Amino acid sequence: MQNLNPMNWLALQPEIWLLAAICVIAIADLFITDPERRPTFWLTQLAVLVFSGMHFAAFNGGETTYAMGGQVVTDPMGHLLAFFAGIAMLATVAYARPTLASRDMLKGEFYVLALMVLLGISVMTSANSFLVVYLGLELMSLSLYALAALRRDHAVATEAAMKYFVLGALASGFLLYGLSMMYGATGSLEIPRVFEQIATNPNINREVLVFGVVFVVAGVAFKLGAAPFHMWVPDVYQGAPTSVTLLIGGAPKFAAFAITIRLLVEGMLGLAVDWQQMFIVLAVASLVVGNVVAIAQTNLKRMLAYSTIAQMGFILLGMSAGVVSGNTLSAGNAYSSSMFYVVAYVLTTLGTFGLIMVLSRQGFESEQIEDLAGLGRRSPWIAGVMSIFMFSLAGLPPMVGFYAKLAVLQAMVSTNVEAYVWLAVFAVMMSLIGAFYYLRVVKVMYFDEPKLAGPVGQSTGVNALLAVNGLAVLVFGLLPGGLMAMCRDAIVKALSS
Amino acid sequence: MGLLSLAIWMPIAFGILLLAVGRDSNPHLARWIALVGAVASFLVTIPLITGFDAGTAALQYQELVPWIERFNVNYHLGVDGLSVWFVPLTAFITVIVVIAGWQVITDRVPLYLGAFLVLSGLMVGVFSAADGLLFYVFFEATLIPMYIIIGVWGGARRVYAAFKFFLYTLLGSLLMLVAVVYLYYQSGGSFEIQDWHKLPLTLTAQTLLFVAFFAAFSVKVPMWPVHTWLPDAHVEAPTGGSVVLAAIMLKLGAYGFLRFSLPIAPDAAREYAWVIITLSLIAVVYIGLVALVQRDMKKLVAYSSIAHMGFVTLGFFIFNELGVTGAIVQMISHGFVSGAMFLCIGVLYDRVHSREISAYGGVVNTMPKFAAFAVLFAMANCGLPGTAGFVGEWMVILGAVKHNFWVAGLAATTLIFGAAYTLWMVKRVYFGPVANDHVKELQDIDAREFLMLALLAAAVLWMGLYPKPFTEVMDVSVSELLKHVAVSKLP
Amino acid sequence: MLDSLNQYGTAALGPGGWLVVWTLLKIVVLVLPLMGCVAYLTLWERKGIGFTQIRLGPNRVGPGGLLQPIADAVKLIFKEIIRPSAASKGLFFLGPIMTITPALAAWAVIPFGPETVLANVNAGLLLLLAITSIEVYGVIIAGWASNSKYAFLGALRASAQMVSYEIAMGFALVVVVMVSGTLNLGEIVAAQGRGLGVDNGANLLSWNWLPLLPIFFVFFIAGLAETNRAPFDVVEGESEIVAGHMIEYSGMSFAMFFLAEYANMILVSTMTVVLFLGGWLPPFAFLDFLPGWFWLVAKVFVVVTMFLWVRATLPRFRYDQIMRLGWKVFIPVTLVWLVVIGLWIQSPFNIWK
Amino acid sequence: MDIQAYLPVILFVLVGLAVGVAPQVLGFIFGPNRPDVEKNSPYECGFEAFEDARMKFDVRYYLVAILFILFDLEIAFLFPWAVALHDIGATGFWAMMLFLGILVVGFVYEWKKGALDWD
Amino acid sequence: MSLGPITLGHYLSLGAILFALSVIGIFMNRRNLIVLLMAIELMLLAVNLNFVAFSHYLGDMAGQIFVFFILTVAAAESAIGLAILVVLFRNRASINVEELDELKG
Repeated sequence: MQNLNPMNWLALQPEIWLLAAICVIAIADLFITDPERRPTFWLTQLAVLVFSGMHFAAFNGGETTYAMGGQVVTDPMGHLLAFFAGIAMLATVAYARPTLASRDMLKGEFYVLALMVLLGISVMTSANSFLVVYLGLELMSLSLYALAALRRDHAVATEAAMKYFVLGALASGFLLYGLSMMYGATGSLEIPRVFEQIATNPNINREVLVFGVVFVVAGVAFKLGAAPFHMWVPDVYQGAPTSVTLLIGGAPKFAAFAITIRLLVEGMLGLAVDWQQMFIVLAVASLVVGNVVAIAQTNLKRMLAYSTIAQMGFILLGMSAGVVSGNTLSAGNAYSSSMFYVVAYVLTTLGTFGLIMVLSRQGFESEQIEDLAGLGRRSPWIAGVMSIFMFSLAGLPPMVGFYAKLAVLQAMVSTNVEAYVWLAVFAVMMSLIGAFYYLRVVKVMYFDEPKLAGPVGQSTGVNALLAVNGLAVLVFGLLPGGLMAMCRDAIVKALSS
Repeated sequence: MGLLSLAIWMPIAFGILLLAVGRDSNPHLARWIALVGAVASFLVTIPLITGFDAGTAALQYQELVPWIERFNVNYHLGVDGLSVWFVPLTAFITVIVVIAGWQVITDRVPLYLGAFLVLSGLMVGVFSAADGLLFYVFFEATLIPMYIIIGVWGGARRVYAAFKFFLYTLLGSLLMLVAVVYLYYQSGGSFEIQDWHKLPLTLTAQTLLFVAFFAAFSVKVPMWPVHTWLPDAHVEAPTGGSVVLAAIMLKLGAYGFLRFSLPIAPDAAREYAWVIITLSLIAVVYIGLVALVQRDMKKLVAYSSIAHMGFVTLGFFIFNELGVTGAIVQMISHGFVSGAMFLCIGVLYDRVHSREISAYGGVVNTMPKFAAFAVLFAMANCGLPGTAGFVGEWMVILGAVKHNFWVAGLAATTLIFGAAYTLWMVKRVYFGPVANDHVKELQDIDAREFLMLALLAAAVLWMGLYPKPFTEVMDVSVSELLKHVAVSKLP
Repeated sequence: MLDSLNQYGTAALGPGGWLVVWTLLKIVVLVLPLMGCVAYLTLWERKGIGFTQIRLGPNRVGPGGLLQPIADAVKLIFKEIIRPSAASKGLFFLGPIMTITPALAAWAVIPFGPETVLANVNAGLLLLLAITSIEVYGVIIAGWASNSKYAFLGALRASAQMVSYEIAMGFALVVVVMVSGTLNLGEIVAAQGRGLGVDNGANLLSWNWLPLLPIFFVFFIAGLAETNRAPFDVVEGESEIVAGHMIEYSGMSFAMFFLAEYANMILVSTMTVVLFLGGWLPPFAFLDFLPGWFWLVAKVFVVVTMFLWVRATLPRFRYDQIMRLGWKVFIPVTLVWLVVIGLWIQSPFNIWK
Repeated sequence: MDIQAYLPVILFVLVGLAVGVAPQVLGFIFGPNRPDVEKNSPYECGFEAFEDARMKFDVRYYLVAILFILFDLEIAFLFPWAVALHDIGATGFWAMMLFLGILVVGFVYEWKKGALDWD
Repeated sequence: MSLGPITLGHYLSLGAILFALSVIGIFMNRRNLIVLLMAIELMLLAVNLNFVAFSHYLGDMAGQIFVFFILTVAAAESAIGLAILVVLFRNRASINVEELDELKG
């Protein structure tokens, strides 16, 4: 019972607010008659905005506190990730609205489930126990499964939802199995105690630990969508309605990163040697598979899915450079580079999928790469923004994607281990292949003649958001310092606590 | 805001302004904005030369602002004798390009001119960056506008050419990125190029770094055998694109050798100089021969560019003052001359829509003024004394003689080949009887074309007759560089 | 006598073996009367409904029809068991077994007196809930295996109805557990033997039914629905789907369903008594000279008779009415009462300390 | 935990199975066995049975099943709480009220959505 | 014949076997989606077995609490799985795994 006492509800203010908001919105939506669901939309945005604001304020506070009897930790890293996730959700929901309206998907459920996804993410970012990680993960995943099937009359979408569900559940199973092994070996579900046990207990059964860590890594890799656990990514990205693809490809990446940090770094840093090797294998596989297969794609969403796999490879590379030859000094460096990469990636991904939605119309999805033909002529603004995104994903300066790659490369080279340097060379070579298919998109937009006539675009609001998103990619590219410092700050504080 | 910043950001700002306010329906506005921007940007660069202190090898006009504190990256600008001339050269060529595209480009004018202005600013940035990462950022960023320029306004195989251009150059520069990061780490967290110069490195490290930088810069120069993107890019690019490509972009690679390869990895540079020299000679001789058999004028000039750039790299790696100075002068002069050559081809192409040599003949009869310019530039291209082309080539050959007679001998063949392919082309295109109806109907150049050709001609002649302003600013820097390279950096 | 028997058995079979045999004996001792009760419950039902409708009911076999159940049993044994050609054979016979087994096995945890219980387990209530939940499988299997449309529809309806009311029942049980603070059925009864009512001799006022009155009703009605008794017997509604999941069954196989239904009725009645009506406790202090089992049996008899009374009185509900009652009335009612009881326990007026 | 206390339960299950099996076996032994096609065909209002009986059925049955699973698990959470209610004090009580509150939100939601309607 | 007491190893082995079975069930199953859902449930049960065994062995209640939550989540998961299945069936009139092939590349 002694654990029940320090509940520290205040530390969970944002989550409680969000939960309350979900309840209110879910019920309120039932009584809203507006066919466009404007009140729901604005309430959702308000909820997310307040949520993000709370997290940002807490991040600035910079304190690390424990709540719920040590089940939950609120530290700057968690706040920052949750804040980013909130911003991503804000953009996602805003992008999605016009598209949903024209696809008969404009239901309150979309908003409520999106909020639940955000809540799940937020729970994960502040998890301090395996149990909380799992609950957050499932809250997010289950909501995403449901969202993927939101378009009920669409055979492809439901097929994608089914695949997502089965493989996602499989991933959870793997993760859980691994966690059960960790629990058995260390005797605790609380992450700091697991860490302590691994570090200090000489009698600990290392076979069980390593066995467990294999499954944990596999589960995390599934969730991240790293090869060879990537099978769901292309199908889901392509099959799900674009608005949902955006939800899947955006904010949840922060959560995947968060649980990687929480489980593997905060919990199992003592096993870093083991899981880093796995990460390297995963990263190499992801880079190869993602980049090579993406070339052959004609569907834009599918191509972006493979590109995501490749990008995950980079994130994993950054994570794998944390502890090399027993030296943990570079860990903060490595993990913050990965974190920055995630931020940069999500920022860009939001834009690309948002843009696909802007281009689509009733009965026309604009999913094929060819559908972008001549966009540079039809709508120079949108084409320009898309080019920025593509160049950013390709890792070209001065877009933010470049600095992300730079940070990861820097982390790898600074291990001062030859193998890592060669790995860095390999990674940049792979990103060359990547550049090819990103360039192809730009080519189609600018070099090809339009197949469809007339200007494109939806409401001015979404276009403005798109412009802001593109500018953000550019501005964070020109001035990445602040963002990088934030990530670094967050990771260092998370590691030191 | 310092002069250099102004030189970088002014064209970029004008470019963005163009992209933002330009309408395809009102190209004239775009043209005037571009012209104003280009001229203003050029004017800004003039004080750089006039105020330059030739007595020191240190960086001048320095600006230092912290940029990414997390990685200790600074927005650090500065030029020395090696780089100072390229800044006005870039701005000048941009003015020419804007004028050249005045009537020719009618499709998506704001995008076209905007891309050139942005490109100009980025290239100035490459020449003036004193921070390794800043250099890289500018270096890479130039790919984007050039890709667009080739791909949108290029010829029939523009897509192929644009991709080839992009991926070839990206391949090299990505390796360079790893090298840059490696240097950052080795230097204990500094991206200052100056710090890297002083950094002791083992021979293995130097070799690997040298290879990485070589990969980046040799593609850009381009050296044989990684030159194959260049003919494609030149042939397919619009005239303005070709001009900028030949006049400035190739110099980025050569400049990289000066700034990175030589001073950072001097031991490796000396060790592997023979490789570069060999490749350069192959470029000079073999590519010269290849140029001879070209039937496409643009291709011919493209190959001639490769040969001339081979001269530049040759000059760098014979490690004497004459060679290096000559090579830099060659870079500048080639900027004027090759740009002018492409412009001439552009003038013809706009009228006849063919670049085949065989489609012309006796142009001098219908376009006397134009032919006069063209012949002048052709002379400069084959290095006739009194033109810009002569100075650099002659200095490099002299330097090479000091290094090794046979190298010099082979290098000197460029004079023969250059004369052969250039003059043969001139003969077939401009002289002789009027070949066909197209040529018969040609109109001579108008005031606009006259203006830009005249500007270039003036530059070519000035540099040929009075090269001192060009050479004197770089003397101290070059000798400082050579002194630095001569000292081993092995720990 | 029992002690000497025990000693002899332990000597003959070893402690483990004897324990098994002894337990089996106890089970048989429990099951046989139970079967008798079931048999005579059918008679009592027919008689009782007869009285309600002012007619005699069975009165030919034996004195006053007392041997009627025996006759029915004999008849059923000699009836042909039809094996429909379209059915899945194995499952077809598994269905009745799955129905009767839980109906009997649940008795293992029912207490008949303070210590008189076969398995005195802590999680008795949970076990009861678990075992009775299995029953729905029997129905489903029977409906599916028959491969007949009526059977299939009946099985669907039955299972949907049973699970729906199981929720209400579950909530009701939670409320009982809240006030008792234990899952052990014996302790739940014991807990009802304390309080203001007992102190004043009126034991029955201390039983759970009074403070949990709405829950009591919910539980009883949910019990009706769980056993598919009228008025919740649309699952076998002969006017629509003839006999639901049992339509293809005949002879002894059919008798199993029948048996299970009545065994369940008694079981639910017993649960009602144990949970709400004080189990073996006498209603008034001055009546405690009568043994506990008497009170238990008497109360169960009363409750079972109420089952019959309801059947004789009420018309059958429509299916949508049944579902509406389960989801839209019972669940809210139980939820509200759960909160009320919770608050009550938190308040200073807590009577269950 | 005394695992032996569960022995009677297991035995009772076995007895229950026996009670289920034995009468059916008896029925087979003593009952006649004279099958014919008509007798063994599915019972269907005197018509020949057409199409398979295992047909599509109303999706609301699924809905009920799903809702049942969810509610039943909530009840599973309530049981341990109810047992310990007297010990865990106000904190425990209000925590569960929070839980129930969320449950009620879900309940209201499905009610309004018509998931509980049958016509 | 004495099998000895049931140890932690036995539970873990059983858990591992169940887990392996469910993974095989997910990857090898080419016919029926329902089987897929069942395999997923089986997988979670294998994990539960592990947790309970460890919990008992360690004398720590946390593992059993975890199991409680896994059960809940599993229920929610199967609810969503079934819902998606129904929607899929309505669109495709099939729950054959092999026929889920519209998304490829």
